[in-house]
Amino acid sequence: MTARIGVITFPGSLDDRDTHRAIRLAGAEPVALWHRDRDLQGVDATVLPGGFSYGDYLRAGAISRFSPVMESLVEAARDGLPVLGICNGFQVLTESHLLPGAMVRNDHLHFVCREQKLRVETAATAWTGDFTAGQEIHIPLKNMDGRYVADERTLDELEAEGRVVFRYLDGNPNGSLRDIAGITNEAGNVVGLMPHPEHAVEPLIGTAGTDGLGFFTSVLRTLSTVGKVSA
Amino acid sequence: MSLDTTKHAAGTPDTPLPWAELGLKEDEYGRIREILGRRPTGAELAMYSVMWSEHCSYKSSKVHLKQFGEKAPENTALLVGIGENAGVVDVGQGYAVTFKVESHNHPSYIEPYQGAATGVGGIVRDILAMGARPVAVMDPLRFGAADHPDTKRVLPGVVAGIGGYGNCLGLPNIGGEVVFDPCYQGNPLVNALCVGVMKHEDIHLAKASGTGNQVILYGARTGGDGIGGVSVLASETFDSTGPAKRPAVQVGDPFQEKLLIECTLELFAEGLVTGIQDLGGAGLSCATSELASAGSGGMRVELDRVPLRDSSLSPEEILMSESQERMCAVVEPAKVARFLEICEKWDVLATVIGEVTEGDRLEITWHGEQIVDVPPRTVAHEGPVYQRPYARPEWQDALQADDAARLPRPAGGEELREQVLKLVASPNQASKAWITDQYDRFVQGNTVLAQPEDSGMVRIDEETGLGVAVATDGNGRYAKLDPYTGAQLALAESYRNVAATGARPLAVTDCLNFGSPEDPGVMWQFAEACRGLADGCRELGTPVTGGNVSLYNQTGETAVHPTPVVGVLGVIDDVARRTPMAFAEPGQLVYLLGETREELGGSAWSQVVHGHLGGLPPAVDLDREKLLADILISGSRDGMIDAAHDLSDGGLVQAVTESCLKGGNGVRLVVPDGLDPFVLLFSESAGRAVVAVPRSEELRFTDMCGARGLPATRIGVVDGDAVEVQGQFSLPLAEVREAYEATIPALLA
Amino acid sequence: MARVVVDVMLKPEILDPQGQAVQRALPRLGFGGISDVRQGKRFELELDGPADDAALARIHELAETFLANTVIEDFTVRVEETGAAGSPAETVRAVS
Amino acid sequence: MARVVVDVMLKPEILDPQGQAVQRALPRLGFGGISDVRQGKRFELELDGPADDAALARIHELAETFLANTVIEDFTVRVEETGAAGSPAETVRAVS
Ligand SMILES: Nc1ncnc2c1ncn2[C@@H]1O[C@H](COP(=O)(O)OP(=O)(O)O)[C@@H](O)[C@H]1O
Ligand SMILES: [Mg+2]
Repeated sequence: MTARIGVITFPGSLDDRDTHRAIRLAGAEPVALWHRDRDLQGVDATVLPGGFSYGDYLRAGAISRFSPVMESLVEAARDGLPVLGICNGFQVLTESHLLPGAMVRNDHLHFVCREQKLRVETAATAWTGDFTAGQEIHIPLKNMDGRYVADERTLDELEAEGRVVFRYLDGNPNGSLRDIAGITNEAGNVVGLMPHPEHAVEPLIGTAGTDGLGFFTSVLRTLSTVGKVSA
Repeated sequence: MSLDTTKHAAGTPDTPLPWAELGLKEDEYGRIREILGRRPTGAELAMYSVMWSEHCSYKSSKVHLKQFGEKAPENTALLVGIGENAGVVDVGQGYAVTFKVESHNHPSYIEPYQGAATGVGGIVRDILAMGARPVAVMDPLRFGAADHPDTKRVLPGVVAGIGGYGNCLGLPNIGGEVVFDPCYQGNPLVNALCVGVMKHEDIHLAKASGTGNQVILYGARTGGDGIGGVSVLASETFDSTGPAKRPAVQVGDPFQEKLLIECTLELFAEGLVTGIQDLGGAGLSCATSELASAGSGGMRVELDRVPLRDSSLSPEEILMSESQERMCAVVEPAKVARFLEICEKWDVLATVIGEVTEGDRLEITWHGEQIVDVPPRTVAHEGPVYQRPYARPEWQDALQADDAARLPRPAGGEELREQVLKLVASPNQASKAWITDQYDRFVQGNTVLAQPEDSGMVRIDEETGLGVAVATDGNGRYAKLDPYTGAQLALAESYRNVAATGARPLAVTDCLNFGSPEDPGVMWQFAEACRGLADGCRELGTPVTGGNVSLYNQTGETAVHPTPVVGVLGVIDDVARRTPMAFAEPGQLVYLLGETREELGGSAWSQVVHGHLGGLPPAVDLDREKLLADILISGSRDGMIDAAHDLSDGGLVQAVTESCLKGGNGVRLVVPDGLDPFVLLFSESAGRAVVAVPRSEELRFTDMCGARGLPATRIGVVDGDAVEVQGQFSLPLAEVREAYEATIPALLA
Repeated sequence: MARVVVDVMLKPEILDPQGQAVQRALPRLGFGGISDVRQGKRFELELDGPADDAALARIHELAETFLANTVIEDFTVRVEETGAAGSPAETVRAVS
Repeated sequence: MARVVVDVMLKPEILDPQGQAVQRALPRLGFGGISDVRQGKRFELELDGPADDAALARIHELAETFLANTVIEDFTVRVEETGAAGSPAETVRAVS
């Protein structure tokens, strides 16, 4: 059975269709989830895609967090469902307190779009198993509110527990504390990051490489090892 | 004040109306009375005045724009031509593409962020109204001097607005232009282009037909913003003082527009839409009269049903409001319920405001009383037409006689080197990454090429790799020296840019930015540019499918340079064959295609080194452009070239430098016999490109060029980490990069 | 009918680039003597009913769960006398 | 040492997409009884000297030329007693 991976569409989600494509290219079946539906349709994992849900008005992710679908998702995530939040999806995850800290305006106050070099800090999450710790990858970055902040204690804790998943290399694009590009929860099933793996899955499109595919193949491997689906 | 109904108007012929304040001329007002057989009501006057404004009626430009249709080349690809919201072109495999460029110049000067943002919003709705999914935007921009303090106010705001709106809509920005010139100081040019894709059967037109069909207004509520924006902002100069009761600037809501896009595409997909029109300039006045005018019947609208943001608005104001993010659809009665359901799904407010009637009148009521009863064609399509006087300006001869060939030239290699550095570091030639990095170019996952490539390219079919490429170009300096040639040079450059990436140019859109049409000199520039563009399009076989005219671009008595901006759209069967600009492989051979003549009039060199503008612009040879395009396309298709970059402002040295920096490789150039190194590097002769040819393909490539009669000169090899011109100078790549990349951030950050 | 204002500011320890950008621009604009600038958000809520204790408690909750993200922001809630003369704030209606 | 607050709000007739988005979300969050929400900006300026008439006049000018865009926004300038007890505003320092 192929894995079924949900992609939530909020009003103002932009990269949902791209995420469907990435999931397909990785060999899984994308399942469209609608913000108003509580039903997660029995998916094996879920992606919260990038975009400007609710226009990023108030704060990025602040309004989406109260969607009916998020109630089910928060519960499922606590029960171990693999969840990946990309950019706006990451912002929704912090607003929902599934991940600690918060995302604020880039320190230079501009939207930034560029190819970004990252270091994968840990392979021990549901979404990074196909990488090796220390591996350097290229993933497009595009955001306005990408600066990750949290208090010192939280940051220390994240580092001590190996929960910083990605760090920016060759220049911090937004002033993120400790160059953090992505983090995970204690259980390692929920991962959020600012860069966009779904835009690095085809050689011709977006960035030159296909480093983004690893996120989606990783979760398939995770699912097969827990026996949810066959690889 | 009591309601000015049609009945009341008929009984009070002598009531004075503020037609002059609304920008109408006496004879125009007379014509309205003649059409109606009575004085207009206040609401009717509001409609006529906005719809007969320069911006909506094209009254000064119409007689010249006609040529685009009259001289249009036979082109079987053209599915919908000029006159609709945007033209539609067949790109094969059942796909059609629609694209158009528009201006938002004056609002962007007053409120840079919102002016530019709503410019993007407006053009996107135009494309959407054709039935297409918008897939990319571009933004040709022009500002005053780069170091002028006001540029630091206007430019960052405009760029943030374009990014803020476009990024939030999920439309990749795949190219544009940034030009600085003091002539745009008080009047920046903010043009925005949108491209959309659909299947042939999805084409929708703006017309209301089918008696009993319902008229549905959906999207944002109507507020008091932008009232009179059309006439005051787009048609008059800034010093005109009118009653500014309501703000003429609008605030955009990109989130609402994103919902409008998804909602509208779902409505199309379910076949719920008979006719559709976006609300842009002139708001409901425009949408209702154009829908009714193009359709077979009449239309009745109950204006009091329009959902308002501000309940104090008068019917006149509702008709003129330019509130953003609204659309108007004509829907069969049986489909209304489903229509409203889909709107509800997307949180989009939708209201039935009227219906298509049997007659041929547009009737509008306000709480049951009739306030408008007009023949819609007279509002929408039969506005005034002016034959404005035009005359070649007296100064034109002197300007052309002031030949750039007389300017002092660099004395040797060392001075040449200095001038090259100065050129690539000049604001117009320097890297625009500080600007373009504020735009999302990845969203939708189909972007094959984006800035700084010669043209933007998006894939439109994942299975086959079918894609389209678009470039926009314009050079106000050339057009100032000779508007006819200048317009053709803009066309030629844009055409060449598309071909350089391997796509076959198909069709044209244009935005004509000029000064006041009441100035005969400006009118001559406009007439010449139209003639040049129409002639050029005929020769190249690329019809103009639509565009936009922006007049009154001037500060006081001084007009901006005549600035025709031309967008060319091309098609490529498989985007895997696209040609990028980067010199990526050391050892590849660098060929210069085309002929280099001594042409420095209007050049970047004359501007940067001498602050000079005079002489004649480069000569145009459109047959040569076609041949060059053929070679570039064949070279890409058959794998003979690995990189290509067109030559335009800044000449060869600029192009080669950009290809080196992009690829991270140097180049060793040898000046061909008989050519002066200075001319080789800085001349701006048209019809040229540089290409990188793998050694294994050299023979095949040169044979092809030889057989087709295109001059191809081997001028060097990709190698090392410097731009080296043998016997002249060598510039380390790191030094050039620093010069090229530091300028714009230093000015704006 | 009452107006309640909720002011939301970044916590002092969080970098406020917007405020800093304003502050950096001041000398260029010829404004000296301003040692710090912070930029936050102001929400004006129009209530259907009176701004009594119950209403204010609800708005406090709204601010805490929604209008502010208390991981990074502080907020204040206060009632504003609308239209009252002698209001301490001078409302400027700029003419454009 | 004084604190001056500049509040900048969109003019009433100008669309406020942010305020509207907040308002539309309220019923879903279970907050009724709020008929309108507008969102604006709040600037807190710390002065080196006292907030005397001269200083306020300068800040007024700053607000007019820089902090607000008077084409679409109105602003108010007022002095805030810092640290003064009995301030009408209740400052909430949320614990995260
Ligand atoms: N405002 C802009 N928005 C997006 N892309 C831009 C903008 N200005 C310039 N570019 C891009 O930068 C590159 C260089 O621009 P330009 O030198 O004008 O190109 P060309 O001379 O080939 O027309 C092109 O890819 C162009 O599309
Ligand atoms: Mg080019």
